[in-house]
Amino acid sequence: MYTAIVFLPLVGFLIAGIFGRQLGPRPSELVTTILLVVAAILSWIAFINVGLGNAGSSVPVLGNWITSGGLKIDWALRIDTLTVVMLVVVNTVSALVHLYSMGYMHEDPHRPRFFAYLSLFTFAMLMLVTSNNLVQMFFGWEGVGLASYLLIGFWYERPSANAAAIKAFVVNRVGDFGFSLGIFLLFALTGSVALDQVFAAAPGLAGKTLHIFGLNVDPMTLVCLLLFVGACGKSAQFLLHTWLPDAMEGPTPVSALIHAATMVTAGVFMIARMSPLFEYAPVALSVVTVIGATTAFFAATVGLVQNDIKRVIAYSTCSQLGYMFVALGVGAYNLAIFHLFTHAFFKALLFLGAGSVIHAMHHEQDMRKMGGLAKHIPVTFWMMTIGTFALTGLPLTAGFFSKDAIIEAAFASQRPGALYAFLLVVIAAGLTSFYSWRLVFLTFFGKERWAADAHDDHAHDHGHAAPAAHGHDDHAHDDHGHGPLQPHESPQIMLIPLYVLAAGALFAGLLFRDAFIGEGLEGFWKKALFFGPDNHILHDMHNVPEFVAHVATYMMLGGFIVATLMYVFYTDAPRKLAERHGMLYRFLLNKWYFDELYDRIFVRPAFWLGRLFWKEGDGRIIDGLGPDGISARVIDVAGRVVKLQTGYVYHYAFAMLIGVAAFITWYLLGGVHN
Amino acid sequence: MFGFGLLSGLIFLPLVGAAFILLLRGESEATLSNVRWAALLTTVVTFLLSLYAWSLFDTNSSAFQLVEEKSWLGSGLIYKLGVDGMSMPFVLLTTFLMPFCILASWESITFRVKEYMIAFLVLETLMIGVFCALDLVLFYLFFEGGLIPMFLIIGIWGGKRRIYASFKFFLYTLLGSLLMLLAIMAMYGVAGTTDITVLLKTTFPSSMQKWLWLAFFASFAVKMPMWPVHTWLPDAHVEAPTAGSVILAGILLKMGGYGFIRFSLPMFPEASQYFAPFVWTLSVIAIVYTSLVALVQEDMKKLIAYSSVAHMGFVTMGLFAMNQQGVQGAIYQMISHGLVSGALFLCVGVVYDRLHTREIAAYGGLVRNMPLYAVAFMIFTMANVGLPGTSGFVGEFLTLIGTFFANAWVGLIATTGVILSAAYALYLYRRVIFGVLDKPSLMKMQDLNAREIACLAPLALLVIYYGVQPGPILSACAASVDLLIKNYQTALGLTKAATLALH
Amino acid sequence: MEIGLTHYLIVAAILFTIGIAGIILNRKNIIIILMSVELILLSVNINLVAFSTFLGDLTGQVFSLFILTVAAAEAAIGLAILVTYFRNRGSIAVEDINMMKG
Amino acid sequence: MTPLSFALAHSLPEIVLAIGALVLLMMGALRRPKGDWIISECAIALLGLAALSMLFQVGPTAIIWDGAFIDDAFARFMKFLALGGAMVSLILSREFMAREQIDFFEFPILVLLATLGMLMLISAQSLIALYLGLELMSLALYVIAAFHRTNLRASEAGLKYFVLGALSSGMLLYGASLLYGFAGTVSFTGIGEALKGGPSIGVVFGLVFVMAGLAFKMSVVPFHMWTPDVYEGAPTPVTTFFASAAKMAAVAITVRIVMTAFPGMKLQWQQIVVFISILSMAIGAFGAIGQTNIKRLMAYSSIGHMGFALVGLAAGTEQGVFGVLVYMAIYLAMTLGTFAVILSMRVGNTYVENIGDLAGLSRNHKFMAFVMAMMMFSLAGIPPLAGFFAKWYVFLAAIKANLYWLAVIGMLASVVSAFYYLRVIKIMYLDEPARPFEKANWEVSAIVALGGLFVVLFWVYPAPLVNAASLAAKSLF
Amino acid sequence: MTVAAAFFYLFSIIMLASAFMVIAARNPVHSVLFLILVFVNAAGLFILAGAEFLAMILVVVYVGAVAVLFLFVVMMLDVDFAELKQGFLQYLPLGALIGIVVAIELIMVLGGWTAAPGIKATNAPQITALSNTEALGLVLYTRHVYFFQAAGLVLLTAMIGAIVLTLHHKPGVKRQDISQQNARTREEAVEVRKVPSRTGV
Repeated sequence: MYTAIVFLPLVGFLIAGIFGRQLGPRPSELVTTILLVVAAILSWIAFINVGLGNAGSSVPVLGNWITSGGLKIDWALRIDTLTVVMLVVVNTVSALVHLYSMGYMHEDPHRPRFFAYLSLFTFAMLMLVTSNNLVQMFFGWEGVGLASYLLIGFWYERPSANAAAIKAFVVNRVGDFGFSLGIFLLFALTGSVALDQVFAAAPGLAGKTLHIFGLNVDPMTLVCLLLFVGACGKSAQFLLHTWLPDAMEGPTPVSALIHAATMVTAGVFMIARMSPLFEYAPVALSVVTVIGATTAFFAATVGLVQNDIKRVIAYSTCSQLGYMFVALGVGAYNLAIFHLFTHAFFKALLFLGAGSVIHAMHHEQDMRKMGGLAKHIPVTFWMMTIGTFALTGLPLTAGFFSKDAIIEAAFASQRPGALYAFLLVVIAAGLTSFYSWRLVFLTFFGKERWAADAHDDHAHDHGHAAPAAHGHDDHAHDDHGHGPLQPHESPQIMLIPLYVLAAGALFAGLLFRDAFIGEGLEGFWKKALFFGPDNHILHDMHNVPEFVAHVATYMMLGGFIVATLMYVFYTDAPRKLAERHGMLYRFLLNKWYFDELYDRIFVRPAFWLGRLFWKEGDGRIIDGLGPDGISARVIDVAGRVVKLQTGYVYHYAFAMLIGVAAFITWYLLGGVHN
Repeated sequence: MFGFGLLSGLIFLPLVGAAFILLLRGESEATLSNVRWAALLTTVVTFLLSLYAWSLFDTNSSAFQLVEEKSWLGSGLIYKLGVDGMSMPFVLLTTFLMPFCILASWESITFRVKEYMIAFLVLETLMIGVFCALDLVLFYLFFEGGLIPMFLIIGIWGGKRRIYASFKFFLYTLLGSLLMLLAIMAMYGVAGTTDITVLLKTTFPSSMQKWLWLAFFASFAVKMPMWPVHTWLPDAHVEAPTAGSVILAGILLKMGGYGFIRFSLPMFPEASQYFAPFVWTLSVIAIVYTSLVALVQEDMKKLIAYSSVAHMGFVTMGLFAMNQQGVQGAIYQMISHGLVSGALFLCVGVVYDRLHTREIAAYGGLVRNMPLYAVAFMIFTMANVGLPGTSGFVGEFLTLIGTFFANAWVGLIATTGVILSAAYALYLYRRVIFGVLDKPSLMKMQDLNAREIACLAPLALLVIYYGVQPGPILSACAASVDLLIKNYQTALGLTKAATLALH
Repeated sequence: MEIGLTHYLIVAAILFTIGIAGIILNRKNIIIILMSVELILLSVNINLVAFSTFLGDLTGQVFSLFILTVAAAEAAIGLAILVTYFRNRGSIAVEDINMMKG
Repeated sequence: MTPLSFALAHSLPEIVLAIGALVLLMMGALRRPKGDWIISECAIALLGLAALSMLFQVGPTAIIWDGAFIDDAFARFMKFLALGGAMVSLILSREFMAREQIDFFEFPILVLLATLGMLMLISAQSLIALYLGLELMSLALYVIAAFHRTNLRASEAGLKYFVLGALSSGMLLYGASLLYGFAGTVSFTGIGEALKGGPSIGVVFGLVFVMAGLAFKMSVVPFHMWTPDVYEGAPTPVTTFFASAAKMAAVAITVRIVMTAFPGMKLQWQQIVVFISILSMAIGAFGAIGQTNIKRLMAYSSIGHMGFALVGLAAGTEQGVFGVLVYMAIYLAMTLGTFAVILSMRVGNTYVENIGDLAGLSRNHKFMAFVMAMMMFSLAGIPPLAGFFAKWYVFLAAIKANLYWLAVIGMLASVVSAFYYLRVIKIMYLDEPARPFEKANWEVSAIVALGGLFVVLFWVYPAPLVNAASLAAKSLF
Repeated sequence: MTVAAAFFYLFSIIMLASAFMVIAARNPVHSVLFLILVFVNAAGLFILAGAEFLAMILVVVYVGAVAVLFLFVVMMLDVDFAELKQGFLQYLPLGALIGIVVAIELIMVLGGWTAAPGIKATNAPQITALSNTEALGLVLYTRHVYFFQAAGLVLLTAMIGAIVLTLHHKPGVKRQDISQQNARTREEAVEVRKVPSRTGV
């Protein structure tokens, strides 16, 4: 069954990928979608068996992959509660996104390719979550990266999409750099990359000193930090987050699947999976906490001012991932996974909802050109609102349970950095609420700004700095033309996934809270996560003061109120505020200038260095001193040698005399040695 | 037959084909067609024969197999052939790639077809010979002899600056090899024989080892090519005809790596140990430096050529890590790179045949009317990047893990290569395949034809197959590598710990 | 002061040097060069004769005899070539003999 | 005194040539008519006969003619080469001489006499024999260099060759006189005996002068400067003869005198040999770059190759001598093959000599171009062609004698020289075709084919040459 | 100073001075004449050294033949000698320097000449036992017959060479060909015609 879960998407990919053009779009869609739905159903069964039931964990080995000396890597499926949770998340969201895409993408001529990519992604993601060793995880890790690359760049004719795709892949590679090093170091330390062996070795390594890179470091800390770099890349954490907003260049279902629900949570999953290591690396955990909190705050601030509907949600995702990392950092792995689980539902809901809006607006993504859509697309509006509720943590919705728990955990934790994390996540909660509602208000309420200047020149206000942000549809849609815009509700096939996800967003928290973080957690997780002997966070978080338990709710309300004031009643206020604090506004609008910064310190120097090495290094120095220089010198010398050959007999004779004279002088002066 | 063995047959079969082609007279289209088919047939038969040799090969043994020996030049110089786990894969790679080269040249070579095919067949003989030779002089003979056909291939059928490129290629490699020749002579002086099996058991005085090592290094480093003696490669690649590039990248570069494994490491262990940091330094410089250079290239072939240099950096680095993972990874990386870069050059050849330019800027949006091509190119690009699931990953991963073990700093810097390789490879892909198809010259470009599919599909399948199942190659060389490392450690009196030392 | 071997040798050495100098310094006339060659050969002969006498060994003189013979032949050939050259070039100036160089 | 018959038997090839030359001279003088090829054919046959006659000389080393003449395996080996070179040069000369209208009957006779001189030189065992052999060879060579007597270049070549040759024999003689004065004998072995006590500075001077004279004949730096001019100016078949047979004799006598007369002065002559070897390799490599005349290029090439051959001599060991012998044999084949191609460079009725005229040869004369390319690669020392083995053996000896720097410099020089060999190939294969050449006659084609075959397939069955050379080298020690 | 020494110095000095004049003289004819002087004085030195035969040969062959040959060629080649004389000293300094160095070195070394130890024992007839000419005659055709033959070949070569290079068969010049004359038959030499009377030929 597990094999089926993992490989059904692959089958779908192969069918759609290889025969897609022969089959035509519709059969390709159907095949992949059906296979995914089957896989999703199987995942739920697995979830019930393993998580809720007593099936226990198992590791079916599929075959050998790499064997080299002491290094032995198998293809295997590690099935435990953590895995099945991820299976459920991945397959469910994926199946829904497949379904949704059938509607969303119906105009696109390249649908077989799109669905093939989606299935490929799903397969890679499943390989990632089921891996029993770090290398297979890396396989999945890179596989999702590839799929993400392909999907972001799906509309290949858009330069911005291509750029975003490459950016996503390369930034992810930066994370992989750390991940790889982590794997190498682990192998060097333990002689294995299989999870069980590594975990078994971990306690023995704790507290030792390793001399590496000229430093004496704690091996577990170093390993965990390196792995965390990988997690940062994939999960778009602070400093490696820049690719995620740009990734919104991909079709919206992709954003929902990859850049909200599944792939970006791979980092969270990985750290949870590696909890037996992280538990022995308190310093690393602190770092995780601090980075997570920073991300949560940072992304939220940027989210405040974005105008692209998808970007707002993207920053929101980024921010929520920060929450998860905070949870991981304080040692509440189950909490992180729980938030991952709930977040998958509501964030996918939001994205798909946004997709529905965009679809309705004929691929317009700028919120400033929306407004008043609530009455045109009511279903979508309500779905979005539910998503927003869940995201902001309206009590009893999914987000409420998971997010509040994280805030509590952050407060309860005694680790260095926890207080910082607590403060930031609390503020972020307020900001989250603000920008979420801002999105809703801008999109669904107020004037119908699209009616006036639809498809008009859009670069008119605020300088609109984000270069790739406009959702102007570059690719051809013959059936739309340029007639007056009339928003229309999405077809049922797109709405059904919304319903399902909305249900999840509303009830997932309530339903599974107990299992994930409540009383039933022992029976649910069954050692899939590891809590060190000193880790009392789950206990401590129940003992937090009252105000902490409610602070998130207050923040949410605060955010909601401010947003209502600014975007419903005093609609001039945002502009004024932006003008008054121009610098701050621009700072936020430009995402803290990270892109510019990276461009300055990485991208441009890389090209500059490349050019330098090429023209100067290879061209002038190596070739200039090497082959070309030498050949030029050789030709010079040759010219001189030839000049010696004057053609005059006396010169020739003179040369002979000089030869003889030189020899006899040599022997005369040097004497005759014997 | 005549007392010669299978390997001799393998070596000389292409020559028979060449002789046959030589006998074909005339310049008519029918003759040319015959020439092409004869060449293809020869290479295919050679490949099948090598498969047969492979079936006779016992992967569990670390000894030389299929050995044959004849007297030759007298005074210790013998005609001796044999393969072990470290050379067999290369033999197969050679015979495997050759039919594709012939296929790739099917239509693009329009003049002097006969000479072209003969040059390739002779080259094949020499390449197989390199990997089979068990006598140092014989090895050198094949090693260096390859220069002649390659020089002609680049020089006659190459691009605009073919003369510069072919001269550079020839003289550069010649210089390196001649120093090696001196070392060979010196070794002969000490051991009184050039039988590799005997030399492997000979211990050279340590002061001499260093010089010998350096001399061998001069040759192999140029051949690999390692930074900073790599500059001939981009030129040679750019100017060579497609099949020439394939052979150059696919096999000729591997001779350097093979030389390291076969000679430098086992015969001069002390010197290898002594110079390992030096090699590592050059390797990581190569990885970072050439990756950056690749990033700014404007010529497709040049870009791939620079990426080859970077990938060969992984190979040298892994080799001198001197552990199972490093060395096996290096071998694997070479095989994989042979397939991948060969395939990439074939890909470039496909569009070059249509548009006759390799300028990246001349392309864009090819995916629109060449979807199959885009897929193939994507697979090989990803393999080049070292995406897990492709053969590129296994080699890169193993070399890195092995190197990290041997020296963490080297591993660290080399790992940045994975970032850079992604950058330049995808950047290339984007500029060629993606984007808007707005150049009129590109509009009428056709997707892959059957011949091109026949070229690329097997390679693509193999790249993926070896990415998922590297077992066949790894197990083939495992025993030999194991022996190599054991001998190496015995020679140095080392007992390497299984894991990093902790305090 | 008895005349010894060294006296002859020194005289021969000086003659040899003059001969060589004649070849190198002469710029205008090839015939002078041919004569210089004769001087060189003569110096050799003086050497040989002197050695022969002082060693009491006749071989030196035999050698010298053959050198004389060959030198005559050489002079003949030299002059023949010179004449041929003169017929072609119309000059025997040494500085004119540089049609081929480089 | 050895019996006359014994002496005659051991100098059979020389006698064959001497008598043959006289007979042919009579024939020529009596028959008169120009353009008669009989003399030439007879001369070729005589050379062959001389070579054949050596097959009957299988006995051990014999010193005859009162210690002036030695017949040993070394001499036989080198004589074989010299005779071969002479024979091929004569074969190649026939069409050329006829077309240039200088096919006088004296030419083959002079070649015969020169060859006779070479044989005497190779077998010389005393200073007088050396001198007479050398002069016999040289005088004939001076004449045939200027043989095209209405051609200014040829006479200039002859004149230059003569003037410098006379100077060089003067130097050689001066050195010989010093040696005689020191050792009291002119016999090589006698000198070797006398020098056992250790060299004095006077003897070293003698050595220097003798080496200078021999170096001139071998055309090594700094006694090489005549070579390019003479090679260019002389009629091509004569150049062929210079580059092939004459070199064999010069090298042979150098090796012999150094090995038999100066074994006690190894340190001294080794320095000289190393020095001139390095210079020759360098000048040979550099000088040829930029040449446009193929004969001139071959002249520089031959200077370089003599440098390489001397690397083996510098080792001063049996192995080194063996290397030199193999080198000379292979060099002979390469040179003859190359000159055969050069002699087929004929446009209409005129022979051309510019490298540029070879352009596109690969299209018009595929086979010719192929052989020429192989010759060039072989001259550059690329395996598996014969030239590689030549280098292999000499450098092997040098390395064994610990002459590492010499070997390294040699290798560098051969890279530089590869450059201009490649240029020739480039012109033939890579450049656009120029005017096509006339079809060569069958003799030239046959020589080309044989040369090509030897060069390309040497590695398949090297045993005969290697064994013979090894025997020959042994006989010197 | 003995008489022999005095003559030695006389001959030497005249010889060297003439030798210098050979290369320094402006007129080649003078050079040749000085060359003759050199040879004559060298012959004197030979006599002093006891090599009478060689001295005679030198005078006969060189003065009588070679030098005359030179003179003949100098006269034959109608060269403008005045024009030939410039630039003699152009390269003098360097050439002279090297020449002097070589000379000094030779003198230094040869001044202290010693033969190899113990080679006084000769393997040739003692000069004192026979006259010089007789002694040479004894060995020249016996022990050194090989050299003798070789020298003969050298002279033959020179002869052929000189002829082939310089002998021109100018077309249009009638030469006597004895064999042809002898080979003439009656038929080709004589034509018998019937001449009818009173008509003339």
